[in-house]
Amino acid sequence: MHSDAVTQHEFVVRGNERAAEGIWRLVIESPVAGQLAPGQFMNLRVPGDGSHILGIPLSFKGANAQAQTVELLYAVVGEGTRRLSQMVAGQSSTLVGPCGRGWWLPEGEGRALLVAGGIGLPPVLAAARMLADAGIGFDAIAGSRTADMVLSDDIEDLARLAGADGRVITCTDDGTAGRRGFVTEAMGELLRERAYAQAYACGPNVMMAGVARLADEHGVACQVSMERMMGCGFGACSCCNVALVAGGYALCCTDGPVFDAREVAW
Amino acid sequence: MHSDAVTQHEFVVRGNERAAEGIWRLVIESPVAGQLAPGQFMNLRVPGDGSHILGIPLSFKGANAQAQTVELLYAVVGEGTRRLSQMVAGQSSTLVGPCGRGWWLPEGEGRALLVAGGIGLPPVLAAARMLADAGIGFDAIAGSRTADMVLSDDIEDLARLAGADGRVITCTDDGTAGRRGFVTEAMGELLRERAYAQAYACGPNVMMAGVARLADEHGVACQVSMERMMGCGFGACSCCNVALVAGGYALCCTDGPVFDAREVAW
Amino acid sequence: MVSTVSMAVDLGGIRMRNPLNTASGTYGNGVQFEGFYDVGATLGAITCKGVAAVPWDGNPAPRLAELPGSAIMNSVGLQNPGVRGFVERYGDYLQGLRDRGCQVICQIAGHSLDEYRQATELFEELAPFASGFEVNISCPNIAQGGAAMGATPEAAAQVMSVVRPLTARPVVVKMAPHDVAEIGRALEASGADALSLINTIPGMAIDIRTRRSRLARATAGVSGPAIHAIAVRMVWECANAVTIPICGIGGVASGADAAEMILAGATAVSVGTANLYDPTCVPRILVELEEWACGQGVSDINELIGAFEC
Amino acid sequence: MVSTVSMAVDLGGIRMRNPLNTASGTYGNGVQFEGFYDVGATLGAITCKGVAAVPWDGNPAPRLAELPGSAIMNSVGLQNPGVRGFVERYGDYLQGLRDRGCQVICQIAGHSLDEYRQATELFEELAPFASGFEVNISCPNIAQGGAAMGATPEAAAQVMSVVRPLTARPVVVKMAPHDVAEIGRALEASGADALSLINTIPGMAIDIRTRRSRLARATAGVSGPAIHAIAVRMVWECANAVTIPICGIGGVASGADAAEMILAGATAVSVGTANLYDPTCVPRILVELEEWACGQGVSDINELIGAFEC
Repeated sequence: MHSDAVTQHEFVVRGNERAAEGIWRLVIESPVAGQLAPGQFMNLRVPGDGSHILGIPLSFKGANAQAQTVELLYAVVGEGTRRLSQMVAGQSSTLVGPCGRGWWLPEGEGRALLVAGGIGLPPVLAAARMLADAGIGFDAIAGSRTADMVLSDDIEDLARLAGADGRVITCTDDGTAGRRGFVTEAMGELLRERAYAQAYACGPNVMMAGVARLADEHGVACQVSMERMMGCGFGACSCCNVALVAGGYALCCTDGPVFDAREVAW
Repeated sequence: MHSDAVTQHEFVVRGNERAAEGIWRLVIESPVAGQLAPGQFMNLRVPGDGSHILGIPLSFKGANAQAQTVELLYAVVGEGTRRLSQMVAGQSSTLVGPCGRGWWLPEGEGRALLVAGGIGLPPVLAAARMLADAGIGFDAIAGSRTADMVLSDDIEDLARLAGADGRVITCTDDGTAGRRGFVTEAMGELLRERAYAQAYACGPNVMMAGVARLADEHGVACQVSMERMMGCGFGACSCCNVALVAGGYALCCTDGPVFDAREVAW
Repeated sequence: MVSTVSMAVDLGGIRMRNPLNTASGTYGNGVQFEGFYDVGATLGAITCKGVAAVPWDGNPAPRLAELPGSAIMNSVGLQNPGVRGFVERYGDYLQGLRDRGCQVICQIAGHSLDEYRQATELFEELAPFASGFEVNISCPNIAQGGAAMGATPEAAAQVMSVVRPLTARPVVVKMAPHDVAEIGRALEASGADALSLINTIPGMAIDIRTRRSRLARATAGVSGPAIHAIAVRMVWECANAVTIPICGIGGVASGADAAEMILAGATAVSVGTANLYDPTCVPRILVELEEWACGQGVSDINELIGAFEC
Repeated sequence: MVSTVSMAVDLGGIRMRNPLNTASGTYGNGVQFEGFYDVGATLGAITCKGVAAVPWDGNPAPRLAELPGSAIMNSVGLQNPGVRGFVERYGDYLQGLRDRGCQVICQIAGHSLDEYRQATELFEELAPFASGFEVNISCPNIAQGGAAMGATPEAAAQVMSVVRPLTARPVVVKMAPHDVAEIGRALEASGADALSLINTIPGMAIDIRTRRSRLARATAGVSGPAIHAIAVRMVWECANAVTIPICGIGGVASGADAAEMILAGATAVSVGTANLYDPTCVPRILVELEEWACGQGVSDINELIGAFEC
């Protein structure tokens, strides 16, 4: 058998509740919990409707190897996630994982800067835990469109992991919670105030492109977690391509989902 | 609007439990309850799985216009009925009905003979109630493959409706309950012992063909309730054809499901 | 709902109050749906079941199979009472639909050029209620004629050369799901006023226990949501090849499905299989289609025909 | 499970321990599935992703759309590292599969006759591990070449006339979903050892808000359970037209689906899209297929090839 091969696991739903406007919090029990690295994802199969055949690829917020539990957050955007939101505690299905290449620690010395947009927060929280465990200080920015969509509990977790020295800024596009404006504005300020060795970002493509540009202007290395429609999640179909600066394409599911922002053709 | 037009109704599941081996009892609450004539059917839509698009056409055992409830029995034979068996009390969907032409009262004077095979029992019970309400005496035969599949409660209802003067014979192909043998054997005996004005039959095609032949040999008029795969249930697609002795085809959903056995090309 | 968008379209001379039509063979002759909604007040047009000069029995049972992939297969084979029987049974009802603003398209079936001629002559004589005709040269379920009559540009043009001179009313041709650009051009050249596509796609469903077809015939026509994307592509290919209007057919079950057909180049859209499993879908689809058109900021839905950008 | 039925089949000289193969482009090059089951010990054969003489980037994103009707659409466009890169990366692994009894079919892609020639020559030189080749003349997702190379009997035969003389190993040709009888006969006549069908069916999925395709290309290939019945019919049509063996492809997700293909005339059966959404399906399908063959009371599954009765 291939050493780092993706495999299939059973999972049982332990919790599945609304976390914010259009966003749900899913807790599953599955053997995959012991195998996940921060920034990796899994492809969940939602049972019941044979007319929608693809799985739901989701990154995770945290995993507990002892309890064999994984916490995920997802936005209800289509038929698949709508049906996922209807799964109840005790229901079981299968998932494929652990998938892809996750976050890596900063190469250089110094603080890290985390930037999350909307439903990009869960993988950023996984990065925060990775950094905290490695004793690397970080500041963080969490943006949402509006107050109803702010994942307050998760931002509190982020603050806890950032510690006393870490700054965590919440902002909304419409100013209904935290600062008014895009994450890139807050990011610009932090970059002027503090030095960073590495930035970590996950969010809408346009946001990540902006974050990548800013980081690059300040000479800060930047990792981005990309999202794509996926057929399989493990490199079988080549459908989730990401255009590269060097030309050609990488596959989001196996070469990513985390990429060095400088390699991505935005 | 067309006077006797089929229409769509909401229904709510009030009960849905196993009644015998592979057979389930479904009780729904729906406005259709006040419109059903004995022997008619309805086409139930089972929600959830877009990969199986057709409804489930089911005849009914009884309807209560006051309570707006309808009692149905169905065999779990395919994906559609399997999903129907998973619907729980409180769940709602839509149905199309009342569909088709049901049983009619005997033209001549005299007793009626009812013959049911397996899941053919529910419409036969509807006929029994029709006859009892009209003060027409009847005897009945209910056959099953084996004891596990005998719908005891429903056969008791049949006996109650048949009254003191009515004979109700249960038989199984393997003799594990009631008499051993096919319904046609018991039918032959009754035809020799008593005179009948009309026979009513529902069951597997081969059984109904045998019943029709026997009735014909004894000069007894016979009504049969036919089963076909159906696309719509109300005459839109012409998929549920029944071959006629006169040549050509009738549609099971609108010309039937109840036919004069002598008109059917078995 | 009061519309802010003009929904009227012209399908080759058949002036429809809105783009919604019904696929022949999935809608009876309309009256079957009167219990679900007011047919004459709702549809832009109805396309009746295919009718031949003389009655046809159609194929033996079973004629239907459900497929696991969001589809069904049928092999009805144009069971019909012949033009005279059709007019006797449905003429008054269909005239009523027309009186209420719903166009009536009568479908012409035949096994041979001569049968197409006879049927067309009878319709001309007996069916004043017909707004126009649809010539079915693509039924996959009849032994002779049927799909064979529309298999090549030459054969298709031949049928038109017989039917065209016999009527001044608009003639739509129902096309099979292959070579739609080439055959569409031949049909336009031979005088078709409009094209409707696609007919069902031939398929097979085998009972692996008995090793026989699950239907009475070896092959039958696949329809339903499963074929929608294929149908939209064929409508687009055909629309790029002809100048006459197209009626898009294939797995339409929502306003979005109908909108795709229109963007791909369809002037009208027929609802087919969805009528069987969701008989109240037409009014819903109409509302959804109108809302989409409004959302697109046009004043006339004709602005959206073929508006697909690539 | 110990089989009482001989499951071995011969796909035009490619001797498979059982009829199960994989559809090119849905199975990576096998290694991606090693975490799910022992590929080399399970499959009769694997068909690798299409490879050209030189690396291809493939099409821009998005390359994938999910359709509501039990199907997906893709426009990958044969992204591949070229024969040299392919052999470097996967040669050892694929040789390992062969050593363990799983046949390895390498797929040849090209934009022109010359590119097919170059790719075949490189494979001949660099790929001793290849049990045989599949020539892809039906990719719907590349600008030049691709499906065009297999659009007519003449074009298809031309590709064979270039590839055939270059290798003594078995050559399978991957066919497009149209005119399969006619093109199949032309391919047999021009030396094909076997045929595989069907490739995806071109379709369109339009974002009705933006009026643009949901994929980067206007059209893309539809696959999944939705197309199974259509594929079975085409396999049957082709099997009735040729004497060389056929590999049936199209929406196979169960042993019953595979059994239908075999009854329709397929010697081997490829699992495609199901590998993506149900990556452990192949071993299950194999067990189901074997149980069915046992239940049919045959001692050799070859007795069931083309055993459809009508």
